[in-house]
Parts: sequence; structure tokens; C-alpha cells
Amino acid sequence: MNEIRSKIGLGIAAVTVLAVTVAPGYAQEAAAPAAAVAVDKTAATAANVDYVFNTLLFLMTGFLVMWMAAGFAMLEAGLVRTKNVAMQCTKNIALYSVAGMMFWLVGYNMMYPGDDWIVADTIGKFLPVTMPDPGSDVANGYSTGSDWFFQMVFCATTASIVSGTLAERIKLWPFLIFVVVLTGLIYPIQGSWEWGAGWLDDMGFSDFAGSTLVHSTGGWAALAGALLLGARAGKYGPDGAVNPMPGSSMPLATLGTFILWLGWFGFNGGSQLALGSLENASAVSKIFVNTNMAAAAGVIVAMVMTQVIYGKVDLTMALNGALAGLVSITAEPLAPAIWQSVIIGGIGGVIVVFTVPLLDKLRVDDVVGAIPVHLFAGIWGTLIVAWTNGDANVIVQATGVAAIGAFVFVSSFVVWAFLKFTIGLRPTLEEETDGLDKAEIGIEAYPEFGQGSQRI
Amino acid sequence: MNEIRSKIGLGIAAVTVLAVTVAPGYAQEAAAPAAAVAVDKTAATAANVDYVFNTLLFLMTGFLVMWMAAGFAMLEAGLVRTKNVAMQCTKNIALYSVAGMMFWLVGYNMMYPGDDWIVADTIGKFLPVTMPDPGSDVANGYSTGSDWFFQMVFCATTASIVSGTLAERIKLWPFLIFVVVLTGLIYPIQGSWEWGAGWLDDMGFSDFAGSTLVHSTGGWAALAGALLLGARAGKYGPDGAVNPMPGSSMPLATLGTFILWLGWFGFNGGSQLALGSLENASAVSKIFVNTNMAAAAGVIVAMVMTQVIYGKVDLTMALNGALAGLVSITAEPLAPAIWQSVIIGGIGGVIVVFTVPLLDKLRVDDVVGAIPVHLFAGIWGTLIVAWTNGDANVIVQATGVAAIGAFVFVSSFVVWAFLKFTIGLRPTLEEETDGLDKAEIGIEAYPEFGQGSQRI
Amino acid sequence: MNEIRSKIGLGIAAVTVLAVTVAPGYAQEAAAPAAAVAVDKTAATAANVDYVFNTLLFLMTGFLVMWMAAGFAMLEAGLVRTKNVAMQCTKNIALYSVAGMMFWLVGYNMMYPGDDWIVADTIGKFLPVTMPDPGSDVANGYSTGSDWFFQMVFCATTASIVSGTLAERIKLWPFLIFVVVLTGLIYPIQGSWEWGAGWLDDMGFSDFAGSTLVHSTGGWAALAGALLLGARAGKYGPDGAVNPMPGSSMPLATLGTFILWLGWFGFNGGSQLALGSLENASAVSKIFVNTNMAAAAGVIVAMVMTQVIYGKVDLTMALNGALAGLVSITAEPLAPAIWQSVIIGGIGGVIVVFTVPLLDKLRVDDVVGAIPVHLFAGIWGTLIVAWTNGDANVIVQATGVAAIGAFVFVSSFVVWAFLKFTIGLRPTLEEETDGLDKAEIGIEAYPEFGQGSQRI
Amino acid sequence: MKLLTAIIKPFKLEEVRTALTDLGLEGMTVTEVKGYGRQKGHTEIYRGAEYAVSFLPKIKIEVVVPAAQADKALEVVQTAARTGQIGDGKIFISPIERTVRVRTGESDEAAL
Amino acid sequence: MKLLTAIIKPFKLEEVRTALTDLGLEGMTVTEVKGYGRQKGHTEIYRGAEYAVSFLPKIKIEVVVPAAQADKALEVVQTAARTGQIGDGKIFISPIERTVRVRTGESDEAAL
Amino acid sequence: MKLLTAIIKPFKLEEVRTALTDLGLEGMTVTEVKGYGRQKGHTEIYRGAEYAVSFLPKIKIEVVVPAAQADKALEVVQTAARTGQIGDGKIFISPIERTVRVRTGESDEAAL
Ligand SMILES: Nc1ncnc2c1ncn2[C@@H]1O[C@H](COP(=O)(O)OP(=O)(O)O)[C@@H](O)[C@H]1O
Ligand SMILES: Nc1ncnc2c1ncn2[C@@H]1O[C@H](COP(=O)(O)OP(=O)(O)O)[C@@H](O)[C@H]1O
Ligand SMILES: Nc1ncnc2c1ncn2[C@@H]1O[C@H](COP(=O)(O)OP(=O)(O)O)[C@@H](O)[C@H]1O
Repeated sequence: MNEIRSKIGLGIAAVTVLAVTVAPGYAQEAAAPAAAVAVDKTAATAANVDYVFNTLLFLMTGFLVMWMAAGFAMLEAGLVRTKNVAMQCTKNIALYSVAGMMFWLVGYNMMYPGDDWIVADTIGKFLPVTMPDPGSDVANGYSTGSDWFFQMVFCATTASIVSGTLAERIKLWPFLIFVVVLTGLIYPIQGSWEWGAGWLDDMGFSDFAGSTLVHSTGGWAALAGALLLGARAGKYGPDGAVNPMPGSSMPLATLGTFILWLGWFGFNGGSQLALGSLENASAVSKIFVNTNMAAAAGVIVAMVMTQVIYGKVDLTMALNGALAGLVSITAEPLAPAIWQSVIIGGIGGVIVVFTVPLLDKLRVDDVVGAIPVHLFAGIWGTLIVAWTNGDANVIVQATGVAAIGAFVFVSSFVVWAFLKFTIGLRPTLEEETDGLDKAEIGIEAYPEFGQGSQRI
Repeated sequence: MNEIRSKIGLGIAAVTVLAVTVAPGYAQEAAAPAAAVAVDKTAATAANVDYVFNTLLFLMTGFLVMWMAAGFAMLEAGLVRTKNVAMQCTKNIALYSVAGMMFWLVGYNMMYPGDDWIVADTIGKFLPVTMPDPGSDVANGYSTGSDWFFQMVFCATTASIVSGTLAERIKLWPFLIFVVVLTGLIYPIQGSWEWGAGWLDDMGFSDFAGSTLVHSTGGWAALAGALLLGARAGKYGPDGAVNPMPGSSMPLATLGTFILWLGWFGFNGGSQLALGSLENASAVSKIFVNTNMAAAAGVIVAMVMTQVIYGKVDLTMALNGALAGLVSITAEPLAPAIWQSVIIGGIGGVIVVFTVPLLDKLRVDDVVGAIPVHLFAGIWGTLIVAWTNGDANVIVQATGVAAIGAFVFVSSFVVWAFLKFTIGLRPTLEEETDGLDKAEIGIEAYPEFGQGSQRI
Repeated sequence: MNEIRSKIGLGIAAVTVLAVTVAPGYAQEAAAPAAAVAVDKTAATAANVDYVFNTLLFLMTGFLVMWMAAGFAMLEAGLVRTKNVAMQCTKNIALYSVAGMMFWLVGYNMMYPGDDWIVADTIGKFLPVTMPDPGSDVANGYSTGSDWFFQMVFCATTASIVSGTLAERIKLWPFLIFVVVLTGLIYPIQGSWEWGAGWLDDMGFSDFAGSTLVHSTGGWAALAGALLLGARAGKYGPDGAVNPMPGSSMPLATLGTFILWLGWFGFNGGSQLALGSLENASAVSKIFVNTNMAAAAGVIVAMVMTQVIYGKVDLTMALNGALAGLVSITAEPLAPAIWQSVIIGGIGGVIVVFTVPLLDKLRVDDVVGAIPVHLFAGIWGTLIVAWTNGDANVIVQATGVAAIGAFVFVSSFVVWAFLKFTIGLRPTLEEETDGLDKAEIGIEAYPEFGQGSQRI
Repeated sequence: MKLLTAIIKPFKLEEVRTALTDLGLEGMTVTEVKGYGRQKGHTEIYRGAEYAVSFLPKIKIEVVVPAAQADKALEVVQTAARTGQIGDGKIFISPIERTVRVRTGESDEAAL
Repeated sequence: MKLLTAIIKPFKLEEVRTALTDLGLEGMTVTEVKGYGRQKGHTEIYRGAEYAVSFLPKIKIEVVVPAAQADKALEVVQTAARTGQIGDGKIFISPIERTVRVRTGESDEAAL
Repeated sequence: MKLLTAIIKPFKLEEVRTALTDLGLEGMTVTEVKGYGRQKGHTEIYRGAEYAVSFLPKIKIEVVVPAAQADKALEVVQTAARTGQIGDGKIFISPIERTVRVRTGESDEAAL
């Protein structure tokens, strides 16, 4: 009496005249009064069409964003040296798992406390998530589970960003402890200020899909870590020299970037938060277009610039350019006209080409370029919202950037410092030299030597 | 007079008052009478909203499950040694193709015979599938094609599982012949007992998305093959020694695992079999959440345990842990609360960490850990259904596990034995030593020696 | 006052009696009069159900086709030699970016000019695309943005095809300039003849998803390039000898093929152009099934044939076989019965096995087999439409193939020749020998030598 | 001192290593090589065209030994590496004039 | 016997192999190496910072020949490997005192 | 002429190369190898079973030098490659009878 899959007994039970739910374009007009209506949720399908569409949007775009976890894993595996590749794979699958755990135990309700704040509009409530019974999930215009899933993968993204910057020189477990705090407290607290209808939202701050809330947050946490952790051994010479350490695999880095690009349609498109009306469906579509164009512009600008400045195209900069374009448009992927998206994303590419070497000059060792891509382009994207979105104000935007930046940087710094002076962050020099795969994972990424030299 | 794509002539033809189809939450209440209603299927869109949603669910989750074929290919390519990687790629794309062919020719109608059994409730009818005309596909609450596609990719998954266990020492064509029998007969026959409304379903057995029907089935078939095939040459020393043979590429194995994780949202989510109501959309959402949490728990448990027991995290165990978590929750991803999913999946991780070495002790050579992941965690997941699903009964669950296990193991054993004593299963020792890529495929996975040593 | 994500204020505002939009199965009955109806697009969700479904189809299948860009990148990275892998990655991410840019600036409106032709039914209008305001996007039965996105990724696919054939011996920037012309002019002009309701469409030519418009077009452009560019140094010996140059990575090639197979469900399924009715949803489902079966048949045929002819299975031919099966069914994935799809796709596999060596005999150097797969199977697929689609006529089909072939080949030839005699297409022999990664990209695909030999 | 260079089948590496260690020789260097000899490689077909895979994977072991132990070392390597099949490999002995241990600067036999 | 070691450009491998085979020398071992010489490598820029790619890919061929054939072998390798461009490589000749065929135990020239 | 063969820790390659260049030696060939010596490798656990990773990654540098410069070269390599830790490696010196530059046919010291 359980599942009878397909063909058997899946019938159409009734024909009814239809009552339908209506929701005006959410993201744009979120001030619309929340008039929960008691519709008969099992009797009439169409009565819940909007609900189903919105839920479907969260699920579909949610799995696209989940897929970004694989994108970060591949990008980072490609950009670290062979001896640290297995470690990077381990960190990425672990952080995605930890983020899910923490966002269930603490994060979600802290980020979206409703009216239930510990400190009003600043720190949300502290409560694990429980899923309502599927049949009685009528409180919002979508299923609670789909929303949790969609928001959780955003939280995981934030942690992925940190992983790349600190690669090749951080021990596994201290990193994962940081991820626990980041995904359980730091990310949801700052997130509640805006998406949880906290004080930044009250001020009129605008960050559609998270240039600041997700990307800069990851970037600030990474920057704090990079400062406390120091550069990889040998990266900077005593005489101001910068020693590049090319990554192990360009095709993996490229694959990772394509995965991220694909996932970003979910990241930005799903942030419309609703699909079930002409206006929302069109908005999601426009977001897809703008998202794509910003990324394309980022690639082209980075390619042309590296060709002109260095005489050759730098593939890793082109990949970073795509991501910087995507981060730049993330704060406002709906309002811009296409040509504006091209400019916004293109400037993301410019930022990458200039700030990657700049960080090296400052001796901040960012293995994969996450700080330029996520932090700098994230700030740019957030400020430029005021250009295309009439409701946004550049001062307010800057306030949001600064407030979240200060909070995330300081709190991350404290956590990193605590870890550094207790269990320690760095492996020994010898372990770092030998590679973290050997020291911490016990298997090399490509363990074979001599084709067939393993037993028979 | 054919396609005129976009912008041209795609109009809105009419506005009508709406009659709508209704279907109560299928999976949970599949006993609902199948009252096929003759709605005018071309005239009014909304009259078929439910139909469209359900069909869309099958297509979307179906392509996610199809993508799992790539996941298995990458996971296995990463976990076999370099000299067998091209072979593993070949086997995986071939088995997916063969599964589609057989599920069309025989499998689908044998698995879902409706009232048309050869042996009542035990062996279904024997008939290739034909697609109804799109305009007249009203028999069920979804399109026949979408359902076939969704069920077919499940069938292919079963075959993928076998491929991993038997890697590095089985000839290509005998393996594919086994896949023909597995996907054409063994899988659909046992599947009909439950999902085809056969005798196990009558008994009240419950397997939501296939911990037993898909995963254990693949596992039993793999186990039978492994016993008859024997271990890889050199894997077990004469003195009880186990000689690990680390795989070729950790990033490919990681990529494969992420692909499988992503695909599993389709695997479990689509098994709700319906989307077009508040209840169904919420159920699918809850399934996504539980699926994710079980996998996350599997990863974390496997990491912590290998760290504690062996002093280092074992990445391949963490990857297996994710998959074991997923398999564990597959029999019932809807009923559990989140914390229950975490426990169910976490115990999947425990199973992996303990049974991978156990199998080695028993000298059953399972290259990728498919038996612990799919068979052992599949049994666990099926039995534990009784904990969270009030309609399930642990005795009945055990009966289903045993019945399907016995049938699949014995029938697989017979087929493997037949192949072994006719055309033979194993390559010569020399071929195995040289690698199957050379012996059977004629190209190595990474054929270059010395960068640029190929002609110019 | 911006986004308030989740849980807050997303209410259900009203319950209304429903008026619904209706659209008969578009692709099949596109002659249906376009009666645009002024529905209140924000008030009632269900009034726009059809609109939302169609838009969703474009977005979902569009992101699947976008993902094919990664598939081409991985396939080509796997099939070129190590020394050209980074170049191939660069070309693929660049061409996808350029295609988006050009399809915005010129392509889309040139391809779908409505009534606004420069030369009637032959050359469309010249105008960048602007996105309508989301709330007022009612002209068609779907969102303009979603359609642009879906059509754009088709345009990018065309360029991807060219990239593979010409690999390992073409300079980056001349290639990208060709892509500018291909995606901005050549592709949209020929596309307008059929999908833009131009003269080929008037004649009754039928190409459902683009066997000719996309795949052969890419193939012809590649062939023109290959002829002007010449073969890779050393590929053909003076004595008629063919020197195979095996690719760098079979698992990457396999991954790429799986990605393309997955993407193809979007490619063909989305080309139904509508989802929101029983008939359309069923049609999309049937397309999924036929698409899958044609690919599976292509794999099996290529495997059996290479086994029989050469004594071993050729993995790269099996991968090409999948793609040739897919290309073959693309011109008509809806009309055939399953067994017909199997035959159509299987003959695609035959074409690959015979024409890959044939091209070598003709000394046309096609690195990845794109001409057999996309051009030859594309022609086959277009002609065979007449078998299964009663409205198609083989003479008309041949006319379309010839007209588009002549136009694309000649115009591409002119562009390639122009580039050849101005800035030049080929790197020096030394650069080619050293690999384009070194010459043009400045980083090797796998830059490390000696594990750990990079500074510390 | 003598340099003993052995080209062997890859899967024999572990046995050869053990044999040398049993002899008290506690240092060696191995390299992934490809070889060509009586065992000739083979022809493969790639995308319909034949090509010769001339070289087969082998492992090269280099071990520097005191002159007095060279014959013994050669013997144990030969025994350990032997399968009796074509392609088993070769052992070469050549003179080494000087050896230095990098870490300590010790010289010659003391450095081995 | 002599060991002839040739460092050559990778794409010349097939020609050198054929030339040696034509001479009746039916065994050799090749290794993937990187080299540095007059041909100096080059500077690349990675993510905005310069770095030297000091070593270029080369192939090392090792072939042990009867002393009498060493000069002839050297000559054909030089001819086959030559492009006239910088970086063509070097050939070294050094003494081999003993050779053993693992499979049969045959010694010295009989083992080649 | 002498062949100086140094087995060193991989990350010392750049220092050794610089040291040799400073000495005026402008050619060398490097190979990725694995080594075994006093520094013994270690045991790892893979999927619950122990296995020995016997060999550690090393780099082999081969440089042919005029006999007169051999001692000096050996000295600078030893200095540059030294960390003082176990596993620093070994340097071997062996005789080279003839050297030819492929490109020009120059012989012996002129060919270096
Ligand atoms: N003259 C040679 N110089 C250098 N290496 C050789 C020589 N002859 C054989 N080898 C190496 O020894 C390996 C085995 O030699 P082969 O002739 O195939 O086997 P066998 O010695 O058993 O007849 C070859 O693959 C090659 O690497
Ligand atoms: N003294 C040397 N010792 C060992 N290998 C050398 C030496 N000199 C050159 N080589 C090898 O020979 C290759 C070619 O040498 P190079 O000086 O660049 O070219 P050419 O001999 O044509 O002037 C180098 O890349 C290196 O591998
Ligand atoms: N007898 C030998 N023959 C060849 N190579 C050797 C020999 N002894 C050591 N090596 C090489 O030198 C490396 C370092 O030697 P090891 O004994 O570990 O360090 P140390 O010389 O500092 O005691 C080894 O990994 C191996 O590659």
C-alpha cells in the first residue's frame, strides 16, 4: 500500500471549478500584505498553481545552486597544485555537508526569524528547522522545504568561497570548525539584516541575490583568514618577488567555471522568489539574460585585457572574469537593460585583471582569486545597483557594504585568531612542502606512479 | 509549415473558464481510485495543469537521474587504475545505452503490466513500449513518455552499480550481455512485485524510491558477479594480506559523487510521482531536504570515523559516505523529520566505514565500494522505513529485502555462471596486468607519453 | 524595501475565479492564428499558466543547452593533445561569451525579424535586442527573455562545433573573429529562412530542432575552415599515411559526451516551444524518449561496428556515435515511433564509423569528428524527416539542406579566406609543434613537472 | 662503486625492491620509462587509422652499490624481475667514480 | 658495450627509433625529461606575475650497443634528431661493463 | 667529461639550477623520479587497508661537465640541495667518453 509507481492507479479524481491564488511580483513588490488565505489545498490543483510554481522555482534553481558546490570543487582542484588536490576535494564536499547541517540546526531560523528576534532586527532566533507536514504547508506562497533548500545552498556557497582563498596551507579540521561558525552564525546573522527583514532592509538596502550577503561575506571571511594564515611557503620572495604557483589542471578549472556559470542562473533566477505569474516568469527570464551577459562581458574583457597587457590571454583570468561578471550582476540582475549588464559585468572583468596582481603586491595570498572575484566585484555590484534600480541609493548601498563587511571581517578575524592560537591553523612547513594530501588525507590525488606499477 | 520558432505566430487562442483536474498526493495515497476523466485536452490549458506539472516533474527529475550515469562513469573512472579508465568509461556509456534499449523492448511493460500479468502479480507482460499520440495521452495523470523516461533511468542506475564492483577484471561484452538480462528481465521482474503493484505491494512492502528495488538489486547482482569473477590479480596476498590499489584520480571520483548527489534529488524527488498540488509540491520539497541531510550526515560520519580510526580522513570513504547516506534515505525520504534523516544517513556512513574493510577480509573484491554503499545501506534504508513510516512494518520490509535479494542474487548468479562457463568472464592474466584499456579498448585513457612526443 | 527573501510577507493576496489562456500544440500546428489576448497579467496567476509553463520550458531547456558549452569544452579538451588543452578550454569559454554578445547585438532580431525584413524572407532586420518590462511582456505566449536565452544557446552550439574540427592548429583571435561573423550573421541569416518564417519555411522545409540549422551549419563552417587551414603538421604522411594523434584524456571526452547527451534533452525538448497543455507536455516527453533512444542506438551501433571491423571497441567512435545519433534525430524528434528513432540514430552511428576514416582519406583533418557527427549526420537526419513526418517532403528537405549548405559553406569560406590572407589563421610550425598552450595561452593545461617541484 | 640499472616490468617493482632490501641495499631510484626491444609494441586502430604503439611501459631502477656487491645485486634483481616472458627487461652495470651524500657530505661507499 | 644517451626534441622520437632499428639495434628505453641549455626556456605571466619556465620538454633515449657499433649509432641518431634549430639536444656515450637479459640470463652482447 | 647525477628533493630544483648556472654550466636534464633510501616512505591506509608508500618523489638532475669542473659542480650542487634533513639525496659521478651536439655535430667539451 505504498508507492505504486506509474501506470497504476494514478488517476484523475475530480473536475472542479477553479479558485486560484494570486501573488503580485514578489521581489519587486514585497511590501504586499501577506494575506494568508485558507484554500482547500488538496482538493483543487489549480487553486495552488502559484504555490506549485514558486516551489518548483526554488527546487529547480536550488539544485542548480547546489551544483555550484561541485563547481567550486573542480575550480579549486584545478587551481591548486597536484599535491593538494585531494585535500581540496575533501574540503569542498565536507563544507557543503557542514553548511547543510548548520543551516538546519541554527542558520535558517536565525536568518529568517519572522517577528522572533533575539535582538530586534539584528540577531534572529535560535531554533532548528522542522518541516511542516506537506499537506498543511500553507503559510507562505511556497513550500517551506523548498525555501530552506534554496537558502541553504546559498549558505554553502559562502563557505565555498573561503575554501579557495586559503587552499594549500590550512589544516582540514580548523577550516571545518570555521565553516561551522560561518554557516551557523556569521552568515545568517548578517543575512537577517537584509533578507530576514532586519535593519538594513528597513534602511532600503538592496541586494537582490547576494553580491554582498553571499559573495562579499565569503570574501571578507576569506580575507580575514588569509591575513592570519599568511601566504604559502615560497609564494613571496624576500626581495618583493612573487612566485606564481600554477594550478594542476586547466580543464578542471574550466569545468568548474562552467558549472558555476550554469549554477548562477539558479542563484540569480531563483532569487526572484516567485515564478507563478506573467510578471514573475518574465522577471526570471530577464534575470537569466542579464546574468549571462554580465558573465560573457567579464570573460571578454579579461581576455582582451590580458592579451593587451601581457601579450597572451590568461585562461585563469578569463575564468575569474566570468565569475567576477556574475558576482557583479548578482546584486541587481533584474533592473538593468542588457547593455547595462554588459557594462556591469565587464567592469567585473576589469576588477579581476587589476586586483589579482594587486593582492600579490600586498602579499595577500589568494590561491584561486576569490577575493577579487567575490569580495571586490561583490562590492562593485552592490554599489552600482543605484544606477539601474531607482529605489536604491548609493549611500545606503555603501552603508550596507560597510556594515556587513565590518561585521563579517571582524567576527571572522576573531574566530580565525581563536583557532590559530588554540589548535593552530597551519600544518608544519614539511607537511606543506610535501602537500596536504599526504599530510592530512593520506591519499594523493593521482596516486599512481608508473603506469601499472601498482601490484599487477 | 513546420516549426516557426519564437516570436512568430505563437498566440494565445482563447480565454475560457476553467475546469481543472485534481489528484491527491499520489505516493502517499496511491490507493485513490483511478478515475480517468475525459477532459478536453487541447482546448483548455488549465484543465491539464496537474498533468503538465506531473509530466514536468518526471522530465526534470528524469534528466537529473540520467545525469547520474555520468556520475557513475566519473566516480568509477576515478577509482580504477589508469590502465582501466577508458574501459570503465566505455562500459558506462554502453550500459546506459543498453538499459534504454532493453527497458523499451521488454522492461517497462514487464515492470508495469497493469492487469496484464504472465504470472499474476509476479511476472509481467512481454511487450515493447509504444508511445501514444501526444494529443491522446490521457490515461494517467501524466504523459506516458515522461514516465517511461523516468523509470528507464532508474533501470540504468541499477546496471551502473554492477559496473563499479566488477571493474578492472571483466571483459566488456560478457558484462554487457549481463546488463541485457539485468535491465530486460531481472530488474523489471522484481520491480513489478512492488512498483508494478505485484505481490510485495499487496503485502504492504514500502520502498519509496528504490533502496531495495534499485540499489540493493544492483548490489546483489554485483555481489553474485564478484563471487564468480574473483578478485583482481594481486589484490589479496597469500597470507591474508590486502593490497590496496588506489584509484587513478581523486578529483574525478569527487566530481562523480557530486553528480550523483545532484542526481539524487531527481531520484528521490521524482519518486513522489506528482507535483501539481500543494501537498505534492511540499512533499517533493521535503524529500529534497531529507535527501540532502542524509547525504551530508553520511559524509560527516565517514570523515569523523576515518579520522578517529585511521588518523587521517579517507576521501574515498567520505565520498562513499555521501552515497551511502543517499541510499539509506531512498526507501523513505518523505516521512522522516530532518533529525531522523540525519540519523538514517549517518548510519549509512557508519556502514561504509565498517563494511568496506569487512568485504576485503572476506576477499570479495569490490573496486568502488558499491556493495557497502548500495547493498548494505540499501538493506538498512529499507528496514528502517518502519521507524518513520507508520504504514510500514519491519517484518514485511525484511520479507521484501529477502525476497528481492534471493531472486536477484540467484538469477544473477545463474547468468554470471552461464557466461563464465561459455564465453568466459575474465581476460587473461596478461591482459589484466597490462590493463583492459589496451586489451579491449585499444586506447589508453591518457595515451600520451612525453608531452609532444606524438608526431609534431 | 527590496527583496525580503523567504518567510516574510510573501502572501497570497486574493482568490479569484479563473480565466485561462489556451494554446494548441505549437510546433505541430504553428499555423494557428496568433490571437493575442489582453489578459490582466498581474492580477490572476492562472490566467497566465500557459505563459509561465512555456517560459519555464525555455528557461529549463535553455540552461540544459547552455550546459552543452561545457560539454563541448570537455569533449574537445579530451580529444586534443595535452599541449593544446588549455587553448581549447579558452576557445570554448570565449566562443560561448562571444555568441551571447553577438546574438544580442545582431543575431536575434536578424533571425526572428517578424515582418521586418531587409530582404523579404531572406535577410532580417538589424537591431540589438532589448528586453520588455517584465510586467508588459504579453505579445507572445512566453517571455521574450526566455526565448532569447533559449535561441542564444543554440547559436553558441553552432560555434562550438567549429572549434572542435579546427583544434590544435588555429590561432585564437582569428578563430574568435570568425565566431563573431558566424554568430552575428551567418547563423542568424540562414536561421531566419526557416525558424524566422522565411522562404524555406514558406516552402515547407522542416527542421524541428536544428539538424541542419544548427548542426550542419556548424559542420559546413568547420569544413570550410578545415579546407583553408589544412591539416595539423604531421597528421598525413607523404605516402598517403594517416598518423593518428590520440587525444589527451578519455575520461574528459566521456564526460563531455554525457554532458552533451544531457543537454540534448533541452535542445530537442525545448524546441517544442510550449509546455502548457496536455498535448505539448506529452510531445516534450515523447521527444525526450526519442532523443534518448537515437543516442543509445548510435552508441551501440558504433561499438558493435568497431568491434567487428577493427577487433576492438573504439571508445571515441562510441562517443561520436552517441552524438551522431542525437544529431540525426534532431530534425524530427517528435514524429517517429521509438523503433524509428532507433533506426535513425543507429544509422547516425554507421555514418560516424564510415566517414571518420573517409575524411582522413580525403585529408580533411577534423580533430574531434565534428564533420561526421554534425554535418553528415545532420544531413541524414534532415532528409529522413520525410519518413516519419507526413508533412515533410524529401525534395524540399534536400533543397533546404543544399541551400543552407551552399550559403554557409560559401560565406564561411569567404570569411576564413579573408582571415587567412590578412591576419593569418595558423601559428608557425614551431608554435604548433610546441603546442598552442605555450604559444598563445602562456600556461600549459597541466603545468606541473615533478610533483612538488614548484617552489615549496 | 657500480651503478646497476634495471629495466623491468612495472608490476615487478615491489618484488625487486624487497629483494634488494633483503640484500642490505637501502637506496634506489626509480623512473617511469617506456621501452622497446624484442617485445615490439603493437598496432592499434584509433578512429579507423592504424598506428604503432612502439613503446611499452617499463620501470627503470637505478641503484648504486659497492663494487663488491654488484654481482650479488645483479643476481637478485634478475631473479626477482623474471617472469620468463618476453619483455622481462635488461640489467646494465656501469662504473661510478664518486658518490656523495648531500645531507652529510659523506663520500663513496659511506654515502650509499 | 656503450650506453648511448640522446636528449632530443620529443617529436623526433619516431624518426630516431626508426633510424636505430634500421641499424639493427632492436632495443631502447625512453624517458620523458625536461631540459635546459642554450635554449633557455622563457618567461610566462601567470595571473599577472612573471615566472620563468626554465625547462623545456625533451625525450631521453638510452640504448646500449656493442662498442663497435657506438659510432655508427651516434651518427644515425644525430642525423635523425637534427632540425638545425637550437635545442636539438645532445648525445653522450658512456661505458657499460656488463649487461644481462633478465628473461634468459644471457650476458653482455648476447643480451642486447 | 663527467656525468654528474644528483637525486634531490623536488623543491630544491630551482636553487640547484641557479647554482649550476652561476658556475657557467648552461645545460642540464631533469627527470621526475621516485626514491627510496634511509628516508623510508611511510604507511598509508586506503579504504581500511594498510599499504606502504615506499617511494618518495625526487628530482634527478643530470649534467655533463668537463672533467676539470666536476668537483666544483659537485660542491655547488651539494650546497644548494642541502636541507640537513634525511632524504636530501645523493650525487654520483660517472665517466662520459664522448659528447656530441646534435645541431652542429660539435664534439666533447665544445658540445657542452
Ligand atoms: N639495447 C638496449 N638498450 C637500452 N634498453 C634496452 C635495450 N634492449 C632492451 N632494452 C629495454 O629492455 C626492455 C625489455 O627488452 P626486450 O628485448 O623487449 O625483452 P627481452 O630482453 O626479454 O627479450 C625494453 O622494453 C627496453 O626498455
Ligand atoms: N651539459 C649538459 N648535461 C646534460 N644535458 C644537457 C647538457 N647540455 C644540454 N643538455 C640537454 O640538451 C638539451 C638541448 O641543449 P641546448 O643547449 O638547448 O641545445 P643545443 O645543443 O642545440 O645548443 C637541453 O635541453 C638539455 O636537456
Ligand atoms: N644506493 C642508491 N642508489 C641510487 N639512488 C639512491 C641510493 N641511495 C639513495 N638514493 C636516492 O637518494 C634519495 C635520498 O636518499 P636517503 O637515503 O633517503 O637520504 P640521505 O642520503 O639523506 O640519508 C633516495 O630517495 C634515492 O632516490
